[in-house]
Amino acid sequence: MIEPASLAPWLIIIPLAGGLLAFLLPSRSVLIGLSATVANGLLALAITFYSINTIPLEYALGGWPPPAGILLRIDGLTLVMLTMTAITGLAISIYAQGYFPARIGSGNGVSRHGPQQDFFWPLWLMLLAGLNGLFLAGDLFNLYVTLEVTALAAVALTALSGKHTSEVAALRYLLVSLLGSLSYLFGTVLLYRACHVLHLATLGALIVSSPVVWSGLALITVGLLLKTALFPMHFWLPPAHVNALTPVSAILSALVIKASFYLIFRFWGDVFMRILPLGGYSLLGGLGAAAVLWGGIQALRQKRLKMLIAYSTVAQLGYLFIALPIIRHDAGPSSRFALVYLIISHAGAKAAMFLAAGNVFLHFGHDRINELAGVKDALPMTSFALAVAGVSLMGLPPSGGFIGKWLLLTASFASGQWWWGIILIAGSLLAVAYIYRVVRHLFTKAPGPSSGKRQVARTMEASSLFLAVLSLVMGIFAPLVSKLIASDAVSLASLLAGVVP
Amino acid sequence: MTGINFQSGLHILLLSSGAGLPLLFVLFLWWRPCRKTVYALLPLTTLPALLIVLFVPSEVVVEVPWFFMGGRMGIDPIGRAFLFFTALVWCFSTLFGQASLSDDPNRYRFFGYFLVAMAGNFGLILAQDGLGFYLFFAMMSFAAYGLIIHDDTPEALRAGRIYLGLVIIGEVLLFAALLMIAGMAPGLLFSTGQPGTGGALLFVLLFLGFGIKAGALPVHFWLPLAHPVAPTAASAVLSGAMIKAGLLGWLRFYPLGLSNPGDYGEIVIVLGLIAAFYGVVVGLGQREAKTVLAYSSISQMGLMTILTGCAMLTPTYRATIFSVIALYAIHHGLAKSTLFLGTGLLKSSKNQYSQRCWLTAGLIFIALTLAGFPFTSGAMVKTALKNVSGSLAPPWSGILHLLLPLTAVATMVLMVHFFTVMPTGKASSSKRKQWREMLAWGAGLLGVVAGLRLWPEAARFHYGILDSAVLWNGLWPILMGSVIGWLIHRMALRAEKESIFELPPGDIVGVEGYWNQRKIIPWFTSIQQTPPGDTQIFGTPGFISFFSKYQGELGKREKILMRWKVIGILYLTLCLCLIVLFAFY
Amino acid sequence: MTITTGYIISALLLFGIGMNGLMTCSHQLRKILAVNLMASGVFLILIVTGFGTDGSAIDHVPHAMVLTGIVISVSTTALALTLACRIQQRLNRSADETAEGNDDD
Amino acid sequence: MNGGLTGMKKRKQSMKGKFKRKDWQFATLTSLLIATLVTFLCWAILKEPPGEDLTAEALAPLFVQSGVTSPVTAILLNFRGYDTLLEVMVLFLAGLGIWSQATVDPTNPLVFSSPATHPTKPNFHGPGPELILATLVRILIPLMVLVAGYLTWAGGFQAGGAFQGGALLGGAGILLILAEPQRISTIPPALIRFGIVLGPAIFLLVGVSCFGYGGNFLQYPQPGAGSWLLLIEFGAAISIGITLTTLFVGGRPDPKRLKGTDQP
Repeated sequence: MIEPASLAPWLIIIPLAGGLLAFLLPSRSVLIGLSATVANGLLALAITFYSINTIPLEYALGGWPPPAGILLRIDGLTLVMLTMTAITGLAISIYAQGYFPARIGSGNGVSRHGPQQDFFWPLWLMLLAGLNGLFLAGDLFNLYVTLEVTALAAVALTALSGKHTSEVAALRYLLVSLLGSLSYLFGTVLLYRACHVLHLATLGALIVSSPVVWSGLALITVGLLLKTALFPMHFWLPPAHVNALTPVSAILSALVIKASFYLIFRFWGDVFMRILPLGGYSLLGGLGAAAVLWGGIQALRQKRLKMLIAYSTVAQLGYLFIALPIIRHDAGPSSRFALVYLIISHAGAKAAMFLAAGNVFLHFGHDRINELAGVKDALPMTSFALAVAGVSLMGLPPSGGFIGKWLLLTASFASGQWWWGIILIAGSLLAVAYIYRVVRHLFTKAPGPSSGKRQVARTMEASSLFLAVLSLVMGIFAPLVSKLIASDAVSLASLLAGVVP
Repeated sequence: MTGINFQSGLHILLLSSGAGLPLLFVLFLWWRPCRKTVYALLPLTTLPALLIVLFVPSEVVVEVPWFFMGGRMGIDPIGRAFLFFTALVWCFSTLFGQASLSDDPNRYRFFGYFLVAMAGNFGLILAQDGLGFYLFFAMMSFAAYGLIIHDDTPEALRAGRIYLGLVIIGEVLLFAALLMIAGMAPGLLFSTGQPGTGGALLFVLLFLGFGIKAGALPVHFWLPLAHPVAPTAASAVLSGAMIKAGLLGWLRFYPLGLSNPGDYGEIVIVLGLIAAFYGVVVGLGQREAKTVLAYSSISQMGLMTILTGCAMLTPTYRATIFSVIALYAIHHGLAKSTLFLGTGLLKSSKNQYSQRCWLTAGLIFIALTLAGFPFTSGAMVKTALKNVSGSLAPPWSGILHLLLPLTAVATMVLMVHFFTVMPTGKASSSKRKQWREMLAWGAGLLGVVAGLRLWPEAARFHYGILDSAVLWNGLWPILMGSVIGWLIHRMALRAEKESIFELPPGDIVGVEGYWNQRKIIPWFTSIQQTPPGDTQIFGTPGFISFFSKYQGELGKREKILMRWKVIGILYLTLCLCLIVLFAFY
Repeated sequence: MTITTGYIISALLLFGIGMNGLMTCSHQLRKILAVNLMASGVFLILIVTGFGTDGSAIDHVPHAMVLTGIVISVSTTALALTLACRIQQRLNRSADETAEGNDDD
Repeated sequence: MNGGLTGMKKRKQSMKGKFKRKDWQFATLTSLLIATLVTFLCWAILKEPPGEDLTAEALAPLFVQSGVTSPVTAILLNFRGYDTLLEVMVLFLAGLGIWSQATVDPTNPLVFSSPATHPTKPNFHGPGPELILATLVRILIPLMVLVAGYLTWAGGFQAGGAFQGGALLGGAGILLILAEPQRISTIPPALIRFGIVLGPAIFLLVGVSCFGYGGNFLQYPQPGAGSWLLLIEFGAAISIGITLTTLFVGGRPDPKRLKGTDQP
């Protein structure tokens, strides 16, 4: 039998090699890109399957154990993030495979859209390598490097559409992520000054509270908050996500944002939980609550579908931060599990929404919400995907969003922090309202004959529907994921005891 | 768990395939190569449910820990009664729909939704915990949307939209209720036997949340809009089976959540009484047969609501009253679905005199059954109802004793009206198809005749057929109702109208001008009157334009947050705040 | 006041000036330069951290980190400059010809 | 009409003034906050001597096994070789990103071009490189390449290595392009692509081939680790040089301009 940890470096090797090859051979980039994402998906599933009973695992790169070398670390959370990235990424890749030819085929655009396709694939594969590396990293400085790989690839992808607005958004995105990552690096330096260790687990054990450590952790945290676009620092997110090409918007909103949040979760929920102040948790939770409300209200007033979806991301990110104070006060793994569920179900639903919005855009040539009548007849699968993803975002059962919110709600009431529960419910109501704004157009007939601009390939509709349905039925697999999250701490039975005794 | 013998293994298999088999069929319907075969086998999907009713004992419970945070499936006495008629209704409707939609281009899509709704309906009856019930309830509710809009006409889309709006509101209410229950109760299991600690708020949440599905009074208006536009097989299950899911929800959740259900029993009885008569009165103003039947359902559900209220008032008789409710649900479920199927058949049978005669005869029989004609299941439930009302506390026993026969009269009046607006055959379909439809309908008819007699619980209520007083009690409301109905019909004929007064279907949302002026309905559901020629049927819902009033202001605030300098200040403040928090930790 | 103190103070000043520039300057080129200043400040601190106190062994890990950091900084700066150039070019052009074909997506 | 216009202008100006004033306040506040942060950091760092250095002591005996004698190179390429691999990828990514954004006219790479636009005013043109420049370039560039090679090789035992060598190579490339901008049109783009990919690819291949020797990823086989490292270093240096040059050029050669001269 293969040792599961030895598969881990392939999660970085395959996308990197794919990225290099796709750049070297532009004419084959689609084939290379697709096969690399498929291989990555199979590999992620294989690792999850093989190591589900043996986590946590470690893999010493170069054969050097810390403090000299760098470790890759695999635990339940890593596995969930890797699988989420692999599956969502695969669906988005299949979408992209149809997306670029559809744009190239539409006439005048060959000069612009051809290169877009050639560069999309290497950039996306490098981004995938960065994400995988980030989820696997067990080293403070290595995290900085993977953050930068992710950020650079994401910025280049944002600007890929070649529009002025997207370039402006991309530059702003780049500057923001540089500010964030430099703060992170500064924090890393300060922590290194205090402990002289980069290996995360050792660092967490060694660290003692002192002004240098305070400022180090504060800098790391704000840097990551900025990169995660937590309210009120979300200003860069809507323009960047909205003006990018459709597959890129999906990647950014579903996966890239999650990378920096994953780090916050790692640090605040695990490594440094011991010395982080309680007030800090409340502060982050409070900002998350504000994000839920502000994002929801802003989403309500948007006129364009993609804009609405982007603000919905701002709102949904708030939930993740609300979970932090609840996790801090909850001894059991159920609130942790809730947070993971919110992350992955949002990834599926949001990617599905962006892909569906892209289909609408391709077909109609616009995405003005008030003129969406007739979508149902023109793009049945897409409109179904929009509705299903909407249900998941609202948090209705059996979606993963429901499980997440449900567990968080019960945990918040159980730990006496009912105010977070109220925010969660208010956020859900706002989500119902803004999703309803979109979904109600699925029931109306087109005013005239269908004014379709372009044909949308079946694979493009199907991949968006696949992600939507996946995020909807995710609740059914909840115990499987909870097993990963609670693998070594608590057995499944006692986790479920909180819900169904 | 090593000692699973063959029998208990079989039980577990049956319990999980009750909702599982329909879902499995959906998967195969999706897969093109085996669509045709699966379509032919559709009626099989109801088989596990029927087998569960017959063979699985009540104490068998399946724990499904991998499913949705740990589910629990089983069948208790009340569940068995509900599953009995629900499975039968779905079975007849599947047979009927399979025949009548056999040349519909969208039939696979229809049956996809149909089977999901079926799985939800079976699953919610089998679920033994609150979350499972909620999950299957939601599944059924959302899938039913696909059934309503199947024909894609503007009316269907309008009905679907109103339905969906209500479903979402209902889901939110139920979710809140479930949270409250989960917050106070040790668990969400139905079998705990301990009452909850919920108060008036929980009662309102539950009443409205399930009332939407059960057609309870303030939130009933989707029913008469949705039933006429859905294909016949769908309206049969909507009115016969799914409507009872709301009722079951009340029965399951009131004891689980409310600390003192008796406090609200009187309200429930009053609302039920109003619904029982309101449905008839508004139904008389309708001109479409299926709409009339929908209003009749509202009225009949009113009676079941009354029974629910009685059960809340007198906890000592709860078990007895529950079984009466179950009887009533069986009776009404079978009768109403068969009425719908017959109405659908009549529509498609043109120029076939003998067939129309048979159909009409059958429909008259069912109508009489609904009104409580002696020797029918209707008479059985009327007697049982009377027994229940007799056991109530003083004011209510008298009131119900007076009013219950009047409801029978009202039912009969509405049935007469139904026959006057009965559809004449419009389209004739192929012989073979009609025969299959007739067969399904005939099976339903058989169910109406024999269903309740087969049910063992029914034997507990002696209704003394040969007693002349009982006979007279059963007959006079029908005679009176027929006479009144005939008189009303004459008046309408004289006024050269189809009904004496005309009301739009969906009464309160139908009177759109009025509500538009008051801005209440549009505020929630965006239903607005359409200027002629405007293709956009629905405008912006009010709660969204409410925000657009502050559009500029919100945009300005967001613009401020878009500026680097503001971001810089926020960023640094946050950083310093964190450091300060560290310092004071 | 040792030489390390001097290094640390100037490193922090660099970082602070860079941050100030990034947040208050409106010109994109200045912002990019400001980010570079911030990076230099961080690298300086890293180098100081490797110094070792009172003749103890020099820690080479921070030095390797600085090298990595510099390459990353060069890369990001290059990308940022290209983007800024493209944006400026468009602005110049759109000043010439106001009517531009509407891009899709 | 005229009055209305001037009124509007005035309002605009006054609004601008308002913004300016607010801006000034914002800027002051930002600076104050930064000053606070920097002061606090200064106090914190100076107050607290750096912690006990465990890493340096733990590392000391390992340098012998690394295959190189220069400690920085040992850390960079061996102990933390994974970081360096990703860092090389970041540089590659920058090149990739820039190529995806912009195109340059290969006949005059110092002028930006894009599919939708045409270069208006070439800001660097003339009959050809001037004599002094040309001579200088002809002498300097081979020298720089030579020094770059030495630096890369020297990285194994003293200060130097792939990045230093690569940076010098990049300098040579930039000099060449400044002196003879047209030269770039004679290089086929596929070759440039190959040059950019070469270093990262070698690094990755070496890392993967370590599996063949029974080691982990990037665990160089023990005797002769030094030669593996040298291979990586030379590959990386070449690619770094080429990539830095392409970063300077700021875009991919526009194939349309390469083929057709009649393009407007």
